[in-house]
Amino acid sequence: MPFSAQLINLMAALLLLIAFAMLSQRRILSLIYLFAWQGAVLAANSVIVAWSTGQTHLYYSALLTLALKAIILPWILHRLIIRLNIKWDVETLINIPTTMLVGIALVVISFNLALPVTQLAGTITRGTLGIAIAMVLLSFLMMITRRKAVPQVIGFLAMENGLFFAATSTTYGMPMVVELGIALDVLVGMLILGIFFFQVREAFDSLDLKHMEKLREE
Amino acid sequence: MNEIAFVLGIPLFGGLVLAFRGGRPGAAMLNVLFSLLTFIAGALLTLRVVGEGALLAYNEMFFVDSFNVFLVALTAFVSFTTALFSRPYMMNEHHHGKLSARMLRLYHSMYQMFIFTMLLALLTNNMGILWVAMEAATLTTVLLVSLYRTPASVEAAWKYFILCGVGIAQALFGTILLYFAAEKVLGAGGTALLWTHLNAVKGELEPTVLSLAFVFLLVGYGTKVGLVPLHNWLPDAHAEGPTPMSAVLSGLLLNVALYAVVRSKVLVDGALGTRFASDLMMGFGLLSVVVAAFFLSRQKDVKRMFAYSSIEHMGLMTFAFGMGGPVATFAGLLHMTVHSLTKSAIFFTVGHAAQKTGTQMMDQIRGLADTNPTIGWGLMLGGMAILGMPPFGVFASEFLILTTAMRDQPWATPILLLALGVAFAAIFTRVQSMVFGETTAQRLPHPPALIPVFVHLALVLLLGLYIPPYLAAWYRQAAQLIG
Amino acid sequence: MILTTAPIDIVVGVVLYWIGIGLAGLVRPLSLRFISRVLFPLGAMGGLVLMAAALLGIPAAPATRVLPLGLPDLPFHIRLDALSAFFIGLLGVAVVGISLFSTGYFRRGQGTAPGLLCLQYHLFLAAMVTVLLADDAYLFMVAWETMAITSYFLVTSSHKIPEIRSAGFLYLLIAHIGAIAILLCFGVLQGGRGDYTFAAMRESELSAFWSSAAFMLALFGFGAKAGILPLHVWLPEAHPAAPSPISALMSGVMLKTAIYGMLRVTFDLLQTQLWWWGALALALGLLTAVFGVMFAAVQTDMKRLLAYSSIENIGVILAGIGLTIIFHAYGNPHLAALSLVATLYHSLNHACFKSLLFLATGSVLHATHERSLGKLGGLIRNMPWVAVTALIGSLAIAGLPPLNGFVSEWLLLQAFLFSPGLANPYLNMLVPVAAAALVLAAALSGYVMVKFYGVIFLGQYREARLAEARDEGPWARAGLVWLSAACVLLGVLPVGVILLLDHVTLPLVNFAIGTSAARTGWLLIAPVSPERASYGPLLFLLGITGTVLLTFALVRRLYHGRVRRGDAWDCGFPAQNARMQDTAEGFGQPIKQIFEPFFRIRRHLPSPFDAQPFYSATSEDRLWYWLYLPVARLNERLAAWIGILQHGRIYLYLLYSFVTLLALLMFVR
Amino acid sequence: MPEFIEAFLSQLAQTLLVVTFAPLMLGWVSQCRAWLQNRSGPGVLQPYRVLHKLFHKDALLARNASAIFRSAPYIQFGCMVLAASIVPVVETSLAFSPAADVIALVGLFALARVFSSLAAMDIGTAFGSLGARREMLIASLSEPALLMVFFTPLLIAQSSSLTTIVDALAHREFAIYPSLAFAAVAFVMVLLAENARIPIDNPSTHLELTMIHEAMILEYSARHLALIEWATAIKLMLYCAIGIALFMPWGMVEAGKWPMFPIAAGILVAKLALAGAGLAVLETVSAKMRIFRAPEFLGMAFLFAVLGMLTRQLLGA
Repeated sequence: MPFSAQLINLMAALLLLIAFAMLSQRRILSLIYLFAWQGAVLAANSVIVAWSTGQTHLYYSALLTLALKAIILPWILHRLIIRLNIKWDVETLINIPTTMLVGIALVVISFNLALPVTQLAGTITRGTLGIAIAMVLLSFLMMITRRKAVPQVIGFLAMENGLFFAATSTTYGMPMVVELGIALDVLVGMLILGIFFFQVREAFDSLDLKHMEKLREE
Repeated sequence: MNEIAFVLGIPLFGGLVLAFRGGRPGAAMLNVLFSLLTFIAGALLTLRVVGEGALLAYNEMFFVDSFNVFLVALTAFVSFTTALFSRPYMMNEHHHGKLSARMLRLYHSMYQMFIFTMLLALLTNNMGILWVAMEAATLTTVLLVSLYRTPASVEAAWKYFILCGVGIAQALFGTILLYFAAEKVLGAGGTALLWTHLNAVKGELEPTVLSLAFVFLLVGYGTKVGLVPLHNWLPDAHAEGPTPMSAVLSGLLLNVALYAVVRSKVLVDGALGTRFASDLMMGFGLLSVVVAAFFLSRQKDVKRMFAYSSIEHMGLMTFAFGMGGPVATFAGLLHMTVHSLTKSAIFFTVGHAAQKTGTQMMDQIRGLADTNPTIGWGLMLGGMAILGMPPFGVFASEFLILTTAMRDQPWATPILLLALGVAFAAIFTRVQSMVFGETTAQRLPHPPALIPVFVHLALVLLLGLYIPPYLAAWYRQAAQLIG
Repeated sequence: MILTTAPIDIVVGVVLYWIGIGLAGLVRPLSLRFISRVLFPLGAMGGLVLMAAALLGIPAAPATRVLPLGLPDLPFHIRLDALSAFFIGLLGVAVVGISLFSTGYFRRGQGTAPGLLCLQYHLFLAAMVTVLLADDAYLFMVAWETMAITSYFLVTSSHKIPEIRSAGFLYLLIAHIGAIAILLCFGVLQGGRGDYTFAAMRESELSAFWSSAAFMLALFGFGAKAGILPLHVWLPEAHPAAPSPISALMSGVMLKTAIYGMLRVTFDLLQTQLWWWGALALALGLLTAVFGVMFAAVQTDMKRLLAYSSIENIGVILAGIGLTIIFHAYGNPHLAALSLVATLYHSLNHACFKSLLFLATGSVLHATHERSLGKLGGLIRNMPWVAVTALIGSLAIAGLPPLNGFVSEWLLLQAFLFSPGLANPYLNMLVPVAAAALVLAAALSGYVMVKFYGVIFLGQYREARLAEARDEGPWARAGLVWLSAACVLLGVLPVGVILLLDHVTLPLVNFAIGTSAARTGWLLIAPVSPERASYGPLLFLLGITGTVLLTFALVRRLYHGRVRRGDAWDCGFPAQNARMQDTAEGFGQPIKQIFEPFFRIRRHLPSPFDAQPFYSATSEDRLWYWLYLPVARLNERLAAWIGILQHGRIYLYLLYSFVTLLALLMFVR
Repeated sequence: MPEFIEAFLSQLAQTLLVVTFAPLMLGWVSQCRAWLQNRSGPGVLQPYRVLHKLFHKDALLARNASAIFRSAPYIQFGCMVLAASIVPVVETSLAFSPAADVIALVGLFALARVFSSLAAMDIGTAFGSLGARREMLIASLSEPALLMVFFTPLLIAQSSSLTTIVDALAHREFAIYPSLAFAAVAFVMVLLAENARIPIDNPSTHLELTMIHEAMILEYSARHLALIEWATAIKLMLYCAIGIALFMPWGMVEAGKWPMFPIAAGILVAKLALAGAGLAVLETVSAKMRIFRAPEFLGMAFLFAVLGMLTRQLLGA
């Protein structure tokens, strides 16, 4: 296995680790840091892929990722939680060990799912698809188990990261137009979420999702 | 070609203009004007495509065939009529003090942007851009759902945002997988996500990857279509947002999302050569129809009820497209058209009815036929049309779907019919009690614009009795494309 | 010109004409004068034209047309054959009377604006004709449901009354469920070939199972419209709710379209008939008939009473269809044709007398504003026109000779009585017993009609204000007289109709009885042979009138004619007053007591210490409690159960997506 | 003599016969009853005297009596006269018989009954409508039974025309029909019910709460009452004649055999006398039932008739 592939696998493993770390993290602030780190690793991964395959457009992509996901979004989030004054612990719906066990099961499932596909892949990064699916599913799990708005959003963003990882490592990145479009969407989405946090707090005096269970069938 | 630029450019420009001027008194009229221009551009584009056949433009970025051009025309038309309706509606809301000028600015700007995103999703040839536009459509509407800033509306918007965001993320994964498969055939770079290219080589795409991709795409776009069990955002968002928004969400956005699913299905079918995608779609469609029908009988909020009805109808269309074949696909397309027209007409009447009575709770809305016969009869006829009563067009498409199902999927027919019966009982009893009886309504400060309602219903009636040959030919072509 | 045009084109013309009249109503929607004095009489003329077209169309060969409307692959096909022409004629006869009557009826603005009523009314007529013309499943369904919608609007025209709203809803719901069954029936009939024209359905070869499925679906679907047990519940609700001309149209004509549909599917579209369909239809029909008449006997609302009586008559007609199927399946075309003729004849008769009676109740309602039998009485003195025509209708519906009701019952009984000889020993023994059930229904309907007529028109005024009731105006009289004349003529001169019906029965059951029935001349009908049985209604009428007049003349001539008027004797009881007459409830009491198990009776009995003793008893339909409420509850429970899905918690919603995704991913593997 | 005129004359003669002698039959039954009850009795001609008296009285009408009330007696009487021309009493060549078969005959009786019920309701007294509803109830229960009774001979003769049935039963080769025995029992029960005899009704009572037929005609007087009474007598006679025609038709004159007429008439008188006496015996030994026992009674009649029909089908006899 070439060195670059080994590096990419390392990055993938790191990302998986971070995903698990996020799943088990109770503190919002730490979640944001982990999220920033995830962005950084993603950017690094893009650089490695670009360097090893000679896909130059991935450098731009890496730059974009670093700017958006490792710096801007965490910064916005950080500002928000300071403005909103919510630094306390996040309560999970299911206790952390159970969540971790479910997470491991998900990893097994995603590896198995990716197996037939990876055997077809011609890229050097074929092992990473399983990890990408696992990241998506783990973020999904995180969103399900969090009862506060901010962690749920972080879960959402982490899911986006997983997708981005899938895009870069399995296909050397999407076409640039698409890539830009996605980035724009994520940014706008984040801005809107920011507005939302204020709206939610204004309406409910809290960012706890348990207040938002009014709309239902009696 | 220029038509495409106009179709996309006008709403985009409109959105920008209204972002600055949207709160002024004339903004609503401006909104109508932009929508009208878009509609004219869309009509010209349609004429051109009908005349000259499929069209690739701007470096293959945009692709117009008979499938999407009819959706473009429909989208442009309904957005225009909705803008017409929204003018007095929003003025009344403003008058009642529910909305400030700032809110109106946001509303008008986002309305145009929303139209833009939908048209972009329809016109683009790039599956990636399609995704981007779909996501953008969510983003433009999410703040509109929480426009009233009530706790309920914020909650609805939050759910809308998170659920659709997560859903659409799955669609992105599906798109990546699609790209992953296409790249091996078409090579890396720009063309591998272009639908025309994908369609040309769909037989060579890797089946395993595509089936995996389709699952993600279906779950992703299916969330926006409102397929059960991914539908939970839909009733909340419809009920809590301003009514013109509900009208376009139900009438247009769901269609566009289904359009995305169908586009994906064409590729997957070509690659797999099995009924995998069809079976999935049929399963989801059937489940949606049945579950939505039972949901209907527990509703108290009028907009919420019609939101569930949208789920039911989207389920029916999904089922039809899943079934495939020229007749079912034709019926699916027809159903898209008539459902959009009817459902938006219903929301128009419902909006005014709710304004007149000051509530969306159906047990407090009574006797609309009496004080305002046009609203009342509009709602009554719209309700009948949406329930599939002939001679309205919804019946025509349901007839085709059901009769095809009897031939191809006989097992599904009794289930569908049972669900339609339950839905009928649920909706009709409520519509009747709203339209008839002693009245509770008051006068509105701004007279409602009900021409759109009757224009829509007249079109739907026409389609039930007579489908013009060129329209039929057009649907047939589209059905052929979809397969 | 009318003679050179093909009947089918005339009929299409009338459809368009009616649609046009309906739309004309919107020109001046609030002008009662314009609508009732101009448009309704014009509409009645359409009925006359239809009658002419039917007379031309019944003997003519079937004509078809394809209209440039409809679905792209399935344009509207229409066809006029003898069966549809017969029913169109039936519609024409009834519509002339009803439209003329309506001219006077909608004189006060109630609920819906008159222009809208006019539109709905004429669209309803047009839809009914279209149902009869339709030759493909799509047009049939479109017309069928349009008929349901328009009649629904007409039923709910005074929609401010909650009972009327719920009646309308129940009606439309059952109609819609029936329509779903009919649609399924067509789906089965096309036999997997995807061609939904009736012509293609006639060609398709179905297995016994699928044929039976189609028949059962048709029985259910059309039965829902016709009011066959247990789908009859809407009828007694909707008929009283509707304005009287509408009740007349619905009961007299619309129910017949369901009969038409049943005949069309069973004898035309299906190629084979199995005997047990007939046995089922027969049993169901007789059950419906006896049930209907029993409930009619205990009603206290005059229109409800008539509605239940319609259920009875539909039951009789269904029994006739069942008998026809049995004979046809066992290869006895002669008797099949006989019972089919009886069925069709009874449909025609019912259209006349039931419309007539509903119109008469309309007059009473207008004159007194009272529907409850308990508050009517003695109206024969104020409303002679209505009373005489209603008497004719009542006698006809009670199946008394020499009026029309008797002719069809006589024909049907003939078919029943000669049933032995079938290849099935069980049927051989049971069919004659079934005849007894038919007679029971007929006899009880006599009971019902004595009650109906006696309580409304005879006796003393039960309320003082009834003395102010006024008779109908000339337009309404014309309508009433038209329909009573039809009752008498159909009763006295049946041979002509039976000869015409040959053209209907011949294609359906391959036999025609008319020539043999008329062999003995136009005075007598002898459906099988003169030795077996014959009936001469005209002779009968002459005989009765002759003897009555003779007796009268003799009595007059031989004895003095002195008459004194005084108080009623009443066994010498002096304090006799109007409240001591039998009420409608009292009149029904024996039936209630004898057939108690069939009713769900709730009584409120006063206690011995009541200062103001109060008694009430309501008889309800057990089927509500056995069938409808459980279904409604099941629906509610399912909805509640499914409602749990939407419980408001976002993490659970996410979980749904998650689980769906995982499940599908597993499925891919 | 052309056949038609012959038939017409025979028809006329027979009808007049029935109409004239019907009150005699009624008188005979009353006389028999009197004898059986150890009374001396008014004599068989008493009904004629009553009719004569009634026809000479002034009619007294209630103030609110309508045309229906006044015409009903004529209609009833007319119906009965017409019925008398349908039922073969002495011989079977009747001009009018093709115009009506047994079903039409039942219809004719029903017509008369409906008019009498309507007339009873016309004055608006408590008793009138009570009688009307009871009468209609009994009738609607007895009609199915009557039809089933007719069914057995009808099956044997393969015809529903009374003259044909009589011809078939009386003039073909002799055969024993056990099925007819059942039918006959049922017929007698129906006869009792339809003619307002004990145990269903009591023609001689005026105890208000138990009466049926009498309650309906309480308000009638003079010639109207006379016509009604007369019609009642004709009806009883006709029922007896129908019973004779169906169950003991022997001795009836075949079409065209005029010389046999006196003999046939003699046999008929004997049979009617026997029937009247039998009726009197039946009425003497039984007691009147409560009205709500009547359904049981008529149900029994129906059952017997069905048994007869089944016997016919099973045994072919």
